[in-house]
Amino acid sequence: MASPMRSLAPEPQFATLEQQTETAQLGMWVFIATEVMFFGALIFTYYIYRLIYWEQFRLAAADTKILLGAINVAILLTSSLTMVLAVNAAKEGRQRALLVLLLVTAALGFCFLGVKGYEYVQDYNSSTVPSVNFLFKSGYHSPAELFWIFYFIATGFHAVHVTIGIGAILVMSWHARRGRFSPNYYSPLEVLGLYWSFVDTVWVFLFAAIYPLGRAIT
Amino acid sequence: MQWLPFWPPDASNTAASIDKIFIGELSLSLVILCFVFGMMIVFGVRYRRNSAADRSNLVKKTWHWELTWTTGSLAVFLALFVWGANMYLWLYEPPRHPDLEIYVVAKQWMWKAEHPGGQREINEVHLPVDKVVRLLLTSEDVIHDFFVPAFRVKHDVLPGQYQTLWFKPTETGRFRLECAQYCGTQHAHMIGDIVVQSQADYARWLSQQGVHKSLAQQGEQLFRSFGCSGCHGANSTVHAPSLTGLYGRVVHLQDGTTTTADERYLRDCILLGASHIQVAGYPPIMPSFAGQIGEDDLMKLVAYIQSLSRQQQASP
Amino acid sequence: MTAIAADLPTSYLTEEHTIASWLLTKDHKRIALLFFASITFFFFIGGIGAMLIRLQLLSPYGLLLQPDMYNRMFTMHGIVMVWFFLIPSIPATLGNFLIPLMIGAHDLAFPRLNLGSWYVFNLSGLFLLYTLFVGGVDTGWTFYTPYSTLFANGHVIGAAVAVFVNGFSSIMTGLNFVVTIHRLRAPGMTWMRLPLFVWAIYAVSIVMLLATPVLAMTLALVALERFMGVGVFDPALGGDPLLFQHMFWFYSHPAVYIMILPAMGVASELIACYARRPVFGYRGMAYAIMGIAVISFFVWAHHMFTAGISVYAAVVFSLMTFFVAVPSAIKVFNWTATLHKGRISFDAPMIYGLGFVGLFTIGGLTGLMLATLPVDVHVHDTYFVIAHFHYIMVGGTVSAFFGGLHFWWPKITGRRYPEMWARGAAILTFLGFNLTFFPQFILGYLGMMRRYYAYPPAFQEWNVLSSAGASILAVAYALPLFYLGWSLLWGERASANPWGATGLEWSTSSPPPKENFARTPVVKAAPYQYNPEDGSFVSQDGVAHA
Amino acid sequence: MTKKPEPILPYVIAWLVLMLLLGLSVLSAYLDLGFFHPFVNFGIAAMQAAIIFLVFMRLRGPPSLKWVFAGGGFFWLMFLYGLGVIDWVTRSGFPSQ
Repeated sequence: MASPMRSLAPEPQFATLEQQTETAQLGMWVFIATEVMFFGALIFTYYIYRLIYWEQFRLAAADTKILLGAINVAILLTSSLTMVLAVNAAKEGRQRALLVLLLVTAALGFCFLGVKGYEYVQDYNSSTVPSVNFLFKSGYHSPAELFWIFYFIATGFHAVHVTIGIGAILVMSWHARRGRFSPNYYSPLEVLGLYWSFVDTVWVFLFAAIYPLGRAIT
Repeated sequence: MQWLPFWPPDASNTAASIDKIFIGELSLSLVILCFVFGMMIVFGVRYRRNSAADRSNLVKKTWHWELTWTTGSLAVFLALFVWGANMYLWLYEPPRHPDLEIYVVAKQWMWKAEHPGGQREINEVHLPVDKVVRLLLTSEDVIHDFFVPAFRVKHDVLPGQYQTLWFKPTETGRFRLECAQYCGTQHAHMIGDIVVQSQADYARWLSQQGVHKSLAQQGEQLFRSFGCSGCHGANSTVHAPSLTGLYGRVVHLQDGTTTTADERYLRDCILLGASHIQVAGYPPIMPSFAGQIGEDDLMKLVAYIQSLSRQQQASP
Repeated sequence: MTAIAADLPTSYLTEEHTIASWLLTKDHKRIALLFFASITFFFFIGGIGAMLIRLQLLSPYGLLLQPDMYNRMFTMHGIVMVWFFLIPSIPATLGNFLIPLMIGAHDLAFPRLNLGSWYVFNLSGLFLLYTLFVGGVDTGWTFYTPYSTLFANGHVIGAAVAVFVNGFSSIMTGLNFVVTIHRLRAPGMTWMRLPLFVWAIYAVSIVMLLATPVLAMTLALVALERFMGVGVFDPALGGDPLLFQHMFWFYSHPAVYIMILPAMGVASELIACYARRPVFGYRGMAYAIMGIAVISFFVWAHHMFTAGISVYAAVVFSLMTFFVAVPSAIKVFNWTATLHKGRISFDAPMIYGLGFVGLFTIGGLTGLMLATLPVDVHVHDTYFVIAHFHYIMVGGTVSAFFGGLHFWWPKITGRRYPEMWARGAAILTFLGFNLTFFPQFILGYLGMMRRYYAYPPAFQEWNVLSSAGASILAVAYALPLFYLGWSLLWGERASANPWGATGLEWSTSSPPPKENFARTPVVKAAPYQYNPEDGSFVSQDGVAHA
Repeated sequence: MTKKPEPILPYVIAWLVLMLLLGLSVLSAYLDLGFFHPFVNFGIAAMQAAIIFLVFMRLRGPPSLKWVFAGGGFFWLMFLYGLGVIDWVTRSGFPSQ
């Protein structure tokens, strides 16, 4: 969002710095509403197909790597925690803690992408990548492929969002290192924190949609 | 309405009904349009800038006026809705026992029609007058749309699904058949003729086509060559449901739900097999025939299974 | 433009003269002009497509263009006109220029985002032009699957990317407006004192925010399916083509209201000002705008009555469609009632405004016929539908756009336009439009299909009439380019408030200074405080004018 | 200028609860809940989302208007889901399951 990097005076269209900060936050919330619609539309396709291909979706979902998916939820939830603590550190003027927490958040983001990549490799090895090496296993029928298409598109779009978030966090870390933020001015961090936690929320919903559809105990 | 230079011919029972509601709305629209334009002109002249008309006592409380035209239009709209919805349900709910069933397969860019007797035609459909006709429609590639302006009916034709449409031609003659859903380069040439003949002419036409096997008989042949009869046949030892009398019946599925065995159900059973549709009380051994049977042959199989029910009705 | 404005008093136009001061500006007024340049370009690109279509249809045998070329032409016409002209037309130009002025703010909340929106818009335009250069796309603007994903032979991915990126521009602009209208209103500018134009832009922005992401996802799925060869809409896998249609229309029906709502806002401003009378039922008008915006989301499947959806779903959506017609009807009756006991002058913007009401009424009434299920079964995908939505989008939106452009022209440029020429163009627009599109209603009921490059010879008379009308319309749309251009150089200087209108935008100089207002205005009055008895009025900052 | 440090504890508690819910979600994968499976899965996800929104994203606090937008997206999705699904549940057999 557009927020001044240098001066502590509000931009001309705002009366006070506080109004500017709140407006920036509101802008991010509006953006989050659009993101909800974006991912919501994707999950709509899932919802309809799961409704009509109930059994095929359950079968296909049983072949996803639930352990890796759950580890990724844990990683992102933790990164959400470190992100909000980073914002608090900025608010309280603890510059060093701010920098460390931001870097930890970015590192967790990288971990997420790493685990996701490893999971993709596993998926490739078990021949479940549509249009690359998809194999109809026993019990699989064409709708099972629909599930896997959804899986790759949804996790792919989410990974793009995570990557953008990591980039933004690294930029903010650089600014934090140069001492840009102070208890009077940390609005960009707060806005970024909203985005990061929202990306985390998306993964929580995708996890629920993809992994635990009912699988036999092995 | 045929005397109007811009009125399409109406040649079916559906056309007359739809014309009626359209003319009703047209008249209503004209009244509203005259009212709005009339008011605009009257006010425009009377209250033009230089006129000396009285402008005191401007309406301050506007809400009762607004309430009037809100409730007024709502009432009119609801009436139109009920009239329309009622007719639509009649229009799009095909009769259970039509006089004639025609099987139509659309592909880029032609219409293929098959008569129950096995007669086939391309871009032309011969029909007898005054008989209730039901169409079973599907597409081999993209979405098409079966539209006969003279009958005022259309329905999209989707790949991978069966759609139905019905009407009763009331006039003999040649009527245009058009594809109404954009389907590619030659979309404008995906047209044909509906030839409505007197019942005697239609019977004569059918007999001149040199066809020896009815659609159901051709389907029976396929039934054997695809190996369906191995399990579903009368002498089979495999525990598979008998298909006699299946069409039109209610089927109980493994998951406790029920469904009617219509054309769509038969199609899905053949293509998806037991993994998808699991009939209660039978082992899940039905294989999937997806990718092995073309739409034409599928229609024949469906026609055969339908005929098994008709025979049963004929000899109870 | 810089040279022209050189002798004007200091204003946003004369503040700086470098090219960089335009291309890197954060001033909403300059960004509005940048948008204006972009959409004018695309309007004429789309217009060329329309002309070629009408030329082709002069003859029933399709002599001008090959079928494949014709298909690409109407697709291009649709995509350009919908996403690159109509959707940004009023919001991104007049809305951008006027929203801060009308609510008494110095700028939008996020000026950088606003500039970014223009760049993203142009980027998407470049994608589209690239797609057109390498051969175009032949799916129709609706991108129906499985034709678009598996069978089309045009550059579907390029077009989908263009529209996807274009969506970001919509979202950025909409987000900016929503936040601005919430947070930056001048002291005293309560919600019930907002001009109806602001209400309309607010409603539109909400619709943009909630609908556009769904389109983005839908087209992303189409592009991915085309790229990978498999996808969620593939019938061979059990995918349902109707799912695509549901998602597409969930955006594209509200998008129709993205196009028409701002036009309603403009028309309300015009009619109140030139009738010199408060808008009849201001509250009802504001609620009707919001009502239309909300209900517009519940009606999408009325584009699919014949598509094979469940008949019960069709009945529900038909009912919803009749509901959305109620607030539209309220608006038409209120505009008409606003003329009652007014002090009406027929300046060019008023002619456009009244033309808007008339054409919108015809479009709305035929919309009722389309909402009626059995009638839609007959006329769906025929020229009846084409005529209906052109009455709304071209007769409605474009008329209002031109009306608004003339109305605020003195404010934007500081110059008056030649009144007689403008009236001529306005009347010509109304006549040419009706001649073009009214015959298409008849053609549609006769059974002439849309997207046919050749048609039965019996339909030729009506088609020739329509094409004749289109040539008149082309002249009417090209005329303003000349006389408005002329007025930039030689037009009479405009005063701050040449029409005697009440909005805050008229309380600052014409053209406004860069910071909009010398000091933040304080709002003391409701909008449209005109008194038709003696022609006096009270502007929104509380100043009474004789 | 340093403000009074905000306590960390509420955030850590929220994090612990989130982890617990994650455990529940994984556990539910191995139960046979039949028709209710998606309700359980998405119910847990909705609880997690609510905690993230309220605690990590500080939904409480000014400007209160953000409630409207935070909920608005989800609320609006209900119309897509609710009206959209009417078609499939009442369509005569696509596919006839």
